[in-house]
Amino acid sequence: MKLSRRQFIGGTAAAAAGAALFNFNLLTKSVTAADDSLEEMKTFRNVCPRNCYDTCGQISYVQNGILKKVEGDPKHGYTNGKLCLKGYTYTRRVYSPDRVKYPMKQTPRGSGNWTRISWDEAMDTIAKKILELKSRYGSTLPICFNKYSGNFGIVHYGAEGTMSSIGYTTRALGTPCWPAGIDAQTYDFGTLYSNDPEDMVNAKYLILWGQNAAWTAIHTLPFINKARERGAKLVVIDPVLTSTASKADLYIQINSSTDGALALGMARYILDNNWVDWDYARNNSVGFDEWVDYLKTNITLDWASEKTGVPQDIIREIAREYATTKPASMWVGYGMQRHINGGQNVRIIDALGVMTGNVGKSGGGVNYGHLETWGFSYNAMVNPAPKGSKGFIGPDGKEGDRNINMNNFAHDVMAQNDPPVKMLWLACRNPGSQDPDTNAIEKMFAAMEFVVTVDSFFNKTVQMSDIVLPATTHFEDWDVMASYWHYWIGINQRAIDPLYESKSDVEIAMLLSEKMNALEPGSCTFPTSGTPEEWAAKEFNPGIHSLLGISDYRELIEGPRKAKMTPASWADGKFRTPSKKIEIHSDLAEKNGLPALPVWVEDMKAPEKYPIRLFTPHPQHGLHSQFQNLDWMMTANPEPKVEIHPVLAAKYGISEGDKVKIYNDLGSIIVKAHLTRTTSPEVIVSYEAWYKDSNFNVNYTLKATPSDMGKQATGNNGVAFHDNFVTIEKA
Amino acid sequence: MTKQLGFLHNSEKCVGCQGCEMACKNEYQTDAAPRWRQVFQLREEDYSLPTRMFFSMACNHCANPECLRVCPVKAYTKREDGIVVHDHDRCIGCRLCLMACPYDRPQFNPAQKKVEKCNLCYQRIDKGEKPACVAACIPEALQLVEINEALDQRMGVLKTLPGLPSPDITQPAIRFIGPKQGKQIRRD
Amino acid sequence: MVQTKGEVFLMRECAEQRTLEKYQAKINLLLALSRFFDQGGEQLPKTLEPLNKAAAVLVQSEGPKELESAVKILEEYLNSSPEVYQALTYEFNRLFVGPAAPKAPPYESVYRSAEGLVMQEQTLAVRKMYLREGLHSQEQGHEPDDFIGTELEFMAYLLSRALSSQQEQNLSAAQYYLELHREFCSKHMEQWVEAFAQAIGRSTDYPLFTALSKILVAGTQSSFCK
Amino acid sequence: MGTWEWPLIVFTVLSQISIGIIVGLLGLDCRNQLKEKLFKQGVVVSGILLMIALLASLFHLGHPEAAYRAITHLGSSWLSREILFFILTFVGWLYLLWLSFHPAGKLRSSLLITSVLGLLGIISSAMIYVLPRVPAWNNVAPVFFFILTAGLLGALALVILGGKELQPEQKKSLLNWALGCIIVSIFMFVLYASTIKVNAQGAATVQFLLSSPLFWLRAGLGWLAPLILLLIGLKSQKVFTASTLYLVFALVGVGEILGRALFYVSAVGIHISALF
Repeated sequence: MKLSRRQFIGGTAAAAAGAALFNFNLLTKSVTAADDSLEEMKTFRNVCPRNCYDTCGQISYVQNGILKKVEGDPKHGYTNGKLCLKGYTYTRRVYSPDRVKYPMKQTPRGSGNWTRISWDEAMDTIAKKILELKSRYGSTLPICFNKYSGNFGIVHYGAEGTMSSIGYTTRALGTPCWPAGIDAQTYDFGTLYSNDPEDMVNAKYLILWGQNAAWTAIHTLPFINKARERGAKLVVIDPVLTSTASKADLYIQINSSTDGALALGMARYILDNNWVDWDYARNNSVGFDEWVDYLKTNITLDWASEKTGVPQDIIREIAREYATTKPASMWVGYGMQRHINGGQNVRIIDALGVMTGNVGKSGGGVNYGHLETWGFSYNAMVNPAPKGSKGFIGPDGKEGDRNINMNNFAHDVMAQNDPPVKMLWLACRNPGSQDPDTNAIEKMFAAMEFVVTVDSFFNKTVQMSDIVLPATTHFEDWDVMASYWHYWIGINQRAIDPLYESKSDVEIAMLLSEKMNALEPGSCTFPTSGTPEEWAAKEFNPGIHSLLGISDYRELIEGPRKAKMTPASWADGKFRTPSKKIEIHSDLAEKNGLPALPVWVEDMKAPEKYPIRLFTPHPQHGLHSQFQNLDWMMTANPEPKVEIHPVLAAKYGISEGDKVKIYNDLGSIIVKAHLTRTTSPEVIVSYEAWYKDSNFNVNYTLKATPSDMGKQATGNNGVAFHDNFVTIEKA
Repeated sequence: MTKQLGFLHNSEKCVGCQGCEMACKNEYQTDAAPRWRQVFQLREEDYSLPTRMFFSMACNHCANPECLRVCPVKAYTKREDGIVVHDHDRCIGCRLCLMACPYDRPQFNPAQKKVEKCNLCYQRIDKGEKPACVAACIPEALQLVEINEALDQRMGVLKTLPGLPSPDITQPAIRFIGPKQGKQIRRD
Repeated sequence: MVQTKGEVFLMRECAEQRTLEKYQAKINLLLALSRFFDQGGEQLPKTLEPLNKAAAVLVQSEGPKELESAVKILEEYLNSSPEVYQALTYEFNRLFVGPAAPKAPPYESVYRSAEGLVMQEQTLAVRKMYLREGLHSQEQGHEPDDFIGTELEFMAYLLSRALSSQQEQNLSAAQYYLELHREFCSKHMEQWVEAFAQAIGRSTDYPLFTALSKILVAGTQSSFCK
Repeated sequence: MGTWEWPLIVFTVLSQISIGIIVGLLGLDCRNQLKEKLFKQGVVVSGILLMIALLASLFHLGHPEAAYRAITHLGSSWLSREILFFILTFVGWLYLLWLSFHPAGKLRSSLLITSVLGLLGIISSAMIYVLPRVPAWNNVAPVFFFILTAGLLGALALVILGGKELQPEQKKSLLNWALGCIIVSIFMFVLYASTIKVNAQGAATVQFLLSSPLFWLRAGLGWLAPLILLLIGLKSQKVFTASTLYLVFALVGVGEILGRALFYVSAVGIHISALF
């Protein structure tokens, strides 16, 4: 075993005299001849692994082992050699002095008293805790794992693999962001599967439904712009006049959570004028006529206009244009499904697309996202549980992990008692700032016996941990990334050495496995060998090879590849529902306690005490709790604010720049006011983010209210992030 | 001077993403504080409808650069192609150019106690490449152009936008295509 | 070549045995400081004593008055209780290590640009100077080369080479190493050690660390042969 | 709004007193034979002030060690010209200093040359601020203000330095001169305020000044009080006591320093008005 520098020092007396005797601890004689010239600039291929539509191809520029700058990869046909503002700040992330550098231990948790420990000691402590819990409770179920989207690289599923290799554990299951929409499309089409975004250039008419591409998927804009240059009209429907909405030919400031009502109104008008593509709808779907009856008996333009706040003539205008301008594309954003009726609203919009025959067409589609290019081996994720592992007996009688709801994490962790959850392992995840009801999260963390967090920065979650393990950035790792939006896949090379003692999730898993097996042979099944590149290579399989038209992953080093798929999803008409057709009438939905048809479901009404809706959408300068803490971002966007409509502000005596207290029974936040008519009079907007040296967190007032769907495909319903009601006062 | 290079900013296309601003920082790995290029949001009250509209501005490489005129150490020079180059080595940090520029584009670097600004990526331009900000602009709202009569006669090309200082002061080498407002169905 | 002549003069001065001792004291102090930072807060019980000794010797031979109190403070901490050492460890990590953003990151490049980063041009410049002597950081690529501990060790190395060359009567070699030492000091250590010390002073209430920062600044001056 | 530019405040005010003294010496010399002792005193004090002023100006620079380069853009930079003229003035002063120890006949012409150079220096100082970007400064006002400071404080400084060396009518003419400067200053300010008000930035400057207690302090202490003291004193034909003279000098000095500070602080430049 190679001695680490620290161990080496420990056993060496510090004495120094002449050169011959000089005792180096940190420096060492170079074997090669001294060459102090600047190396040639080297480039590497990387892929931004963040939870983002665009998953950009990147070129990193490295000189003398130091990352000098990051550019877009011109060989990437969707991101086209350009990055977003976040992508250009990566040097600040990699080389920030704030990075978590070494494994560290906090005693007691939350005290801020940290000791630096070796990887060996960290693994020893963790392994012993795992084994102790296992012997105390007879299973590893007291260990709860929560990982989500901090890094979507496929090799990072080694974090899941870490858990599966120690036995059956408690798992935070679900996805917070988009599950209601996923289920909606699953009920309707069998899964989520959207057109190639590059295909949007072929659209003659475009509706962006609660989608702020300018901030969250900016590389789609050139394709939208191209369509517009060719004459397409852009309509944006959103309660907030976003940057994207500001560019639209028509912006509709709809009442929050009433998108389904607008789509129903449109559908009724399309029906009345017989602009329905009866052939497509009847040949490809089940239950269409049933829904038509529903429209005829239940929906009027009056009602739709009343519900949505959109004048009838506008509903008529967009209905006519959408139905008669072919092909017409709709893009459903994740914001609009974060409601208690969000999934249902997406189902109605899906039906609108089916009704007009826009599904399965190039330049059309009801686009939401896809996972068609994610057919990797997940080699690092799938490990058998050690022999004799005791698991949780699920409702189907099978033994396995105990799944709890990621979207009501604090509550669900606390609710377990057979056995209780005693230890948390967090990777790629910062519930301390991102989960609903921050106060409940804090209490839950306090109740744990042991918390391990793998991260690169000292965020709220690390603050509440016993042990933090330093995570590599994507420039320090091999990996492969796919997108849930475009069709490209790229390899991520190791461009620089991992800084300090940071390690990837797989390397951590290997170390843990070694330690656990030393302490108790057979207690962990995770492999203990493999270079980072080998781990990445193992994610490739014949399916991925043929999808990309390659025979070896190394071909991706020449440039990212686009999956060989048709530009229009569902063009073959082979839907993946039980009936193999579009299910306007979904028995599955009905079985799950939801309406079988895309009918109107009431939105959540504001309680009297808390009449204002607080929107906490994705920020421009960060991605969840990433990026905003970097110094360049702090210059570009130094502090959070809340956008308030001047009319609402006047009602509460608030002026520009005032500090505003936003609160409800769950908690409160204080933030600076910005008066703007870009928001609606009953909606205030504050963008979620984790700022450096700030306790700002929009989730203190957010109740973990589930959205209506998500359980079917993702295991749990989503969070109705946008059904968050508060009141305000001048602070 | 044989020509005048400059920027054409299309506010109709710009979504205020600040990619240009960060691409600039990325190219030169600048310190945090100085913003050679900055994206500004136009004030809502200057337009009939509230919208998020932006323009992006770096040094305007003016035809009459005030910075160059007032600088006591000749740190500023104007190249044949009109680029106003600031020589960081010559600068003594007197900050007179900061007082003189109506656009606040020379930026003081508090760590180095010197001024710095956009040099229009002249090294890139000399190699036939686009400036980093232009190359990074996803909606293609920012372009490198030659400022001349022909450009000024093009439809929709403006010399200024509401909220900007009069171009008469320095004759900035920037032109705009104004923001376009779509139809808005509002509830307020 | 005035400076070179000056150095020759210095060498003559230093040739006296008394001055050679000073050399050794200085080297010992630099090494002790290097170990102090490198081995971390957890090893303070081990690194504090050599540091205190080295500093005391230097103070005795060279006698900067303001350092005497700093050395005394160090001495007072020598036989601290485990609890005190524990608290010092936490403080050490809060100042220099993390996991929260350290108050005084121990890397040169962080101080030489506003809100600086690690692995910047200074890091590379330091790496080049190591290379000129056929050395490199054992953790090159992982740990920034301009880590305070590494820079201190390099300074100690240069002085020890100068000293041994001197003892071998190789005056030109001794002069070379002295000059390199001075160059490294003026181009690097002196460029940031004050700012680093100030960051420490600003961020801690523990006299140990303020005392340490004073010793660090005094111990890293290029002029040591008065 | 501008910022508190202490190095510039010290530099401009002190250099202006310094040159005011030289000009005053010239004036005295033209009227009557200048006494050797007063000449020597005046020259020494003027030189000390000039040196402090030049030293203070360095503190404004990010890199004072490279200040010598500031003279390299005489073609268009008033700052370069200012430095040149101040260096020349300093050379003139050196000659005056030599003269004060080795009396010779060229006194008046030397004073005249140094005065002209000094005044050109002051004008250059002022011209630095004549920036199209700052409407409040983009006019002749800075030149007037700076010269008035020199005249006012120079004259008063000479009265104090001269003490008993001065003949009563010399003293009186110096005090009359100071009084005139105060009256012109007030008049100039009113004119200035009313002309710059025409544009938004100028109006903001005026608005800032009129609503600033510091401005009223400046007007009261630096203009009104000395004005009354001087008027009463000159009218009553009585000899000013030394303490009254010191008081007047102190009041005017504080007034000018405050005035200069306000000059910088109240400057409103043309900016981009947008959200950042």
